[in-house]
Amino acid sequence: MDNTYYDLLTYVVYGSAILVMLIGLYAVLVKKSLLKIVIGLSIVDSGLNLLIVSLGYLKNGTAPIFSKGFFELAADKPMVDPLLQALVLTAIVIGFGVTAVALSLVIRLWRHHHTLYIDEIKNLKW
Amino acid sequence: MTYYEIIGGILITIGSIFLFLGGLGIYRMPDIFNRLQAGTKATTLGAMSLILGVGIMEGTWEWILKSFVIIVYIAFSNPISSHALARATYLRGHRPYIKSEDKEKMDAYREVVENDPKRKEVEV
Amino acid sequence: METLTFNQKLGRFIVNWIFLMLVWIMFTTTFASHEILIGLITTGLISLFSIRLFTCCNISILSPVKIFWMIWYLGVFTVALIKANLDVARRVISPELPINPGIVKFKTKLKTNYAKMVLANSITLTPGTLSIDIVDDTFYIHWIDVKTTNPEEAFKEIAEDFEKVLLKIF
Amino acid sequence: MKKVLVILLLAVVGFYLADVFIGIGFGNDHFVKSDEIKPVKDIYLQQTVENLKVSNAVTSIVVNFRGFDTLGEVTVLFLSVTALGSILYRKRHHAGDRSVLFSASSIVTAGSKLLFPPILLLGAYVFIHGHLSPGGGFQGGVIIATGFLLMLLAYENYTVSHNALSIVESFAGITFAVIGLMGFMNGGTFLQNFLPVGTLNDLFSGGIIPIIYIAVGFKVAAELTGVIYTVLNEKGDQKNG
Amino acid sequence: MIAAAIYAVVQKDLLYAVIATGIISLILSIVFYILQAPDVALTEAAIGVALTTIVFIITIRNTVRMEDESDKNKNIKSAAK
Amino acid sequence: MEYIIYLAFALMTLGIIFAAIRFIKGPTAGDRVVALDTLTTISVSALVLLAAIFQRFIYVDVALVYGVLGFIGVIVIARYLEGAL
Amino acid sequence: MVGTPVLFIAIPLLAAFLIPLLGMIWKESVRIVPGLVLMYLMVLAVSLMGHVAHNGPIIEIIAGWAPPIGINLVFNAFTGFLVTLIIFMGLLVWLYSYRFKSNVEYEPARKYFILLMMLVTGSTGVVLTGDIFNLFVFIEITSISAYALTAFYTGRDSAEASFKYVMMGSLASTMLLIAIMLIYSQLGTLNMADVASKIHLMDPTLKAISFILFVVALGVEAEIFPLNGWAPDAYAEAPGPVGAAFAGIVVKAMLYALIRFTYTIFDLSGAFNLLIIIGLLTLVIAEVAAIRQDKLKRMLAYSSIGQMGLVMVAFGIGTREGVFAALFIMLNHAIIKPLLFFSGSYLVYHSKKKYISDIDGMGKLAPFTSLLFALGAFAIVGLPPFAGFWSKLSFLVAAADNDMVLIIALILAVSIVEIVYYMRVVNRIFFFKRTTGLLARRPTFNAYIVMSVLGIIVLMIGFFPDTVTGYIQAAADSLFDKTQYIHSVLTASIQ
Repeated sequence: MDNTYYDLLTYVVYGSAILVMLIGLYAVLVKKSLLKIVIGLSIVDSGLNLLIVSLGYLKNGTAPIFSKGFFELAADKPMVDPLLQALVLTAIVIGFGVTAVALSLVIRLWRHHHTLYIDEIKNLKW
Repeated sequence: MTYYEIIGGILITIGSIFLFLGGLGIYRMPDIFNRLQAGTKATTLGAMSLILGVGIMEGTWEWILKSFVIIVYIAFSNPISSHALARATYLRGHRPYIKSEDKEKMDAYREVVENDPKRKEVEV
Repeated sequence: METLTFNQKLGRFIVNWIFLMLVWIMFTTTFASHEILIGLITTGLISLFSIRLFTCCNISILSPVKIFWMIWYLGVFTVALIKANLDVARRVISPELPINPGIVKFKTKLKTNYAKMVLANSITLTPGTLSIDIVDDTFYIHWIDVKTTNPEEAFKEIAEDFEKVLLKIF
Repeated sequence: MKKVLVILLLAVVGFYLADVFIGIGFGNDHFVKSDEIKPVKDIYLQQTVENLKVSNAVTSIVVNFRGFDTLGEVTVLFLSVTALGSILYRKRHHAGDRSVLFSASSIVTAGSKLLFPPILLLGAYVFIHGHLSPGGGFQGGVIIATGFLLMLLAYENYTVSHNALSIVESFAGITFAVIGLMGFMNGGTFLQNFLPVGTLNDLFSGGIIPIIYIAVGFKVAAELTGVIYTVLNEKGDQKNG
Repeated sequence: MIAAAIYAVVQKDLLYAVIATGIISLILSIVFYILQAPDVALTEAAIGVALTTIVFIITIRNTVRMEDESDKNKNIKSAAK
Repeated sequence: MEYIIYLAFALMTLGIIFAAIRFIKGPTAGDRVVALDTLTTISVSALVLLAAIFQRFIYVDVALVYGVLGFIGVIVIARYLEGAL
Repeated sequence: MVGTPVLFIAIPLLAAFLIPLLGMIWKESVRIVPGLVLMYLMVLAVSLMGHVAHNGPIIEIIAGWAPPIGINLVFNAFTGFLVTLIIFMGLLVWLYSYRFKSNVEYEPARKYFILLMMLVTGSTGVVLTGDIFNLFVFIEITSISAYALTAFYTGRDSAEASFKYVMMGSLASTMLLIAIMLIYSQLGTLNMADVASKIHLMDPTLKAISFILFVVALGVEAEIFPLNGWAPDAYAEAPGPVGAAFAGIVVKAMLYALIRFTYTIFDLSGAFNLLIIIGLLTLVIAEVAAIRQDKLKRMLAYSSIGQMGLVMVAFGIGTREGVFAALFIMLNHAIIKPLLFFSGSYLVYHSKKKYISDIDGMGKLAPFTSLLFALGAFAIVGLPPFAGFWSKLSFLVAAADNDMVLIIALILAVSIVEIVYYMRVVNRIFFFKRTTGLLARRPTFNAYIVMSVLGIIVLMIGFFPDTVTGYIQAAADSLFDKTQYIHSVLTASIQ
């Protein structure tokens, strides 16, 4: 594949990852519903993960797995960056943990106030 | 081009056509039950034949076994999920779209839902 | 769940083990001795753990006659599946949407839950039908093109072929 | 008004971020060209095949080179389970049973019974083969937990013993930590491999990696089942659709 | 994926937003797969499809489904659909 | 052979587009879940096909996991809609 | 040597996994085991400090791979000082809360102690680790425990504070991750020493951007203005000992990370000025806000933020004396602020709203607690015979050496504000008439011990500052010696 194609892909991949992050951020900043904010947080996480994985991609690369038949079929291909993938694994797990904690807090807030509307929960304004 | 590849190619084509029809089906049908009909059947067969086609195209028994196990899973799980969905939708209070005049007779399930005190429609 | 005698448990365990071992071989797609060994241990543990859950059938399901009928059933099912898809394709493509949907009911002679489940799944995947609920032994079916609302006729139309074979298996 | 401001702000931030990342480039080697820079990933890839005999380089990084991170990751999950329990805690008489109106239809129950053992098997397969194929302890654990989720959904009175869960979880965690400490044998370091590494692409390869992955799998499965069970038992004050 | 993300943010009905996050993670895992990261794709699939969905849905079950609570009538009406 | 694969991808993309339209149009939660279900099934097929294109046999595992778990996601939402969660 | 630094992480984790099992056998063990673990770690820390003083830094290699490949832990005079401080504070907090709310049931008690222990462990990990991504993981461990501990009491508005904290914290961790990725994408390594030795190769724009992202992300956790929105609420709503733990443990660890990035890893010239500006802003705004508070704990929280600003300014001076002063302030703050929190939470124990006016005339009802509170207040504003005086003095000397007259003037002005609001509280305690009918709460035996220990330390540092300055001087030296850090990490091998 030629280079112009990859230049285009650069814009597409990074652009969409960052756009997804920004959309999530928008939800966090603007939305009034607590659940919407948590959804926004999880969307930010998704965008970030995509950003990191695409950073590790290599042209014509292949997965860093030396499985059976690998050395005959695809040994000349470059390996994509395994370290970034490992980091993303950790990041996904941590993101899930944080999301679960945030949602449990949302349930707690509902018990107290019977609303998820951010303006009616006074301490959340600042 | 070997025979494996020819058979696989044919199966892949058939499969993708049915997948497309599944998508089109859920787009065109008038209500959720009919959409489920189209979606489930077409995509199940489509996915099955496409995956089997890929397995045959590669032509090693490892591929065929693996694609077979995916097929088995899909064949079991897809109808179950669509059944659960259909039941949920009905219990939620959606009535199917019925073309003919005789609405009572065409909807045999309604009596069960309405007579059973435990299965009252879910309050909103 | 019901109490089981030791023999029943053993039968289920063996059936379960064999079934899971088949699945394991399909997962690993290899016959290396290590894999088989680990597979035997893992599947054995899981089937011990799920003796009460996997209650489909006892050891008699392994008899050759039943296996023959199972394969026969697969054949019947495949034919019906292909017919169903051609049917759906026809309906989806044709511009005026030739449908006449409704819900019908019929009774089945099948006893166990597994048999009912297999029948319901088959019905869902065959021409123009979608199972909505089972209450005891009555099936409620959403039919895309209702030909009859009489339970017996509906039964003949939709499920008779399958049930004949299923009765021989379970 | 606030929305417009936020969108403007985000646009600026996004522009700079995109500028930076497009400058770094996609699909190329992005490291600075210099004699001093030897990206660690090359060392990882090389060592994975030569010394560890593990097929999956991601696994070897997660469990061996950066095993400490994985220990932390498992701890984060453990903590979030604990946090969930502590945040949602209520006194005993407030806590309700699971609020199930009616059970699922017999198709779903029978189907879950049939599919449950294979799902467990799939999870076990994923974490036993973590060093050979994609996946690993974490993913396998998630799959097993999802299997339990299926059972909990299908049977309203299906229960998982809390004690059993925490015993499994504790034992798995202890296994991980103790294996780490056993690395001190023979003058090694924490989490160092002390088993023979075997041959590439064999099930028994990679030294301690499969063992750690099995422990992680059990731990994650128990923890996530605990999460699901905790939230399922959570009963809202108000019922709505 | 961008469309799904925008949809998840804009949609007033939180249940639909949750389903949309499910679709985001579906597409995300396919993209990971194309970017040659099967491990990450597997993780994303495993977590995003079932676990995140159930946690979110239980929160919705316990709280409220509509984002805009001031309009209680609308809340009831559209949930009845 | 390549043309067949291109054709398959084109058809699958069309299917995905139609399902996405259905997802956005709704009108009920059930319809959206149907769209999700269809998308999942199509994605599983696409993953298998991609594995064949990349010539990596082990990639199929991802599709396997996806096929198994996607169905549970749908059942979760279905049980919620039933009001039985 | 009684052990290696990795035990600081491994032993608490092992204990955390064991506690549920032990709890099934003997319920009391869930309270005892964390204390035993912390005591052991204290012994370990002290003995390792002794080792370091004679033999130089200890570099712990994990998984048998030498630093650029694997993860390493660094235990030198600086990190050792902080680790000892953190574990000591953890021990005190544990002792204080050992019997707190004796009616707390088994389940919450178990969770509380596990979370507390993991808070200490995470902070220790942040200080010890020599790897950027590992730092991120430990920060997450610390913050998740902190979220849960903030929301521990169900009765109060704690969930809101905690939710706010979660939002800020997870956005911060996103930024941290982006910054880590920028560094990795340029240099191909994650090891701190390795990064530090190669940082001059990095594209200057990217370097600046990643530094700013680091500062913002860590600033959220370390309560730096304007990113400290979560802090007052979290302090006010968390249980008393947890507020003390935040002030004494979490903030210290995060500030450490920030300092490590500024001093060791990045070589940006403007960084110190940035620190000074941020620090001054934080200081002024927090103190001004503190004087306007009508709730005791919020006031203490703003005061704590102000102290952090002071520490930032001191680090920003960028000389050895400045670092010395900063570490001295950190030490004092870590000891005095928990004292204030402990005694303050007893003073307002029975009050629902925790207003400052609720403690009028408390001096007669609870003389011991009031006396300790007054001691803490005098110490923290820097009155001569107490601990705070020496740290402020060393700070002023350091600033004067660099001719920062404006800063000195500003700090003195802010100190007057500080004196005003603390004296107001002390005045209320001792000289106002009791207006509310609220009774005083007698501290538990453990609380007496803890508060007395803290008070004695305050007095001791006040009268004999030489007992600690030696350690602080060594710590400051080791932070300053960048080349030695890099060298010792990169040449480490398995002993």
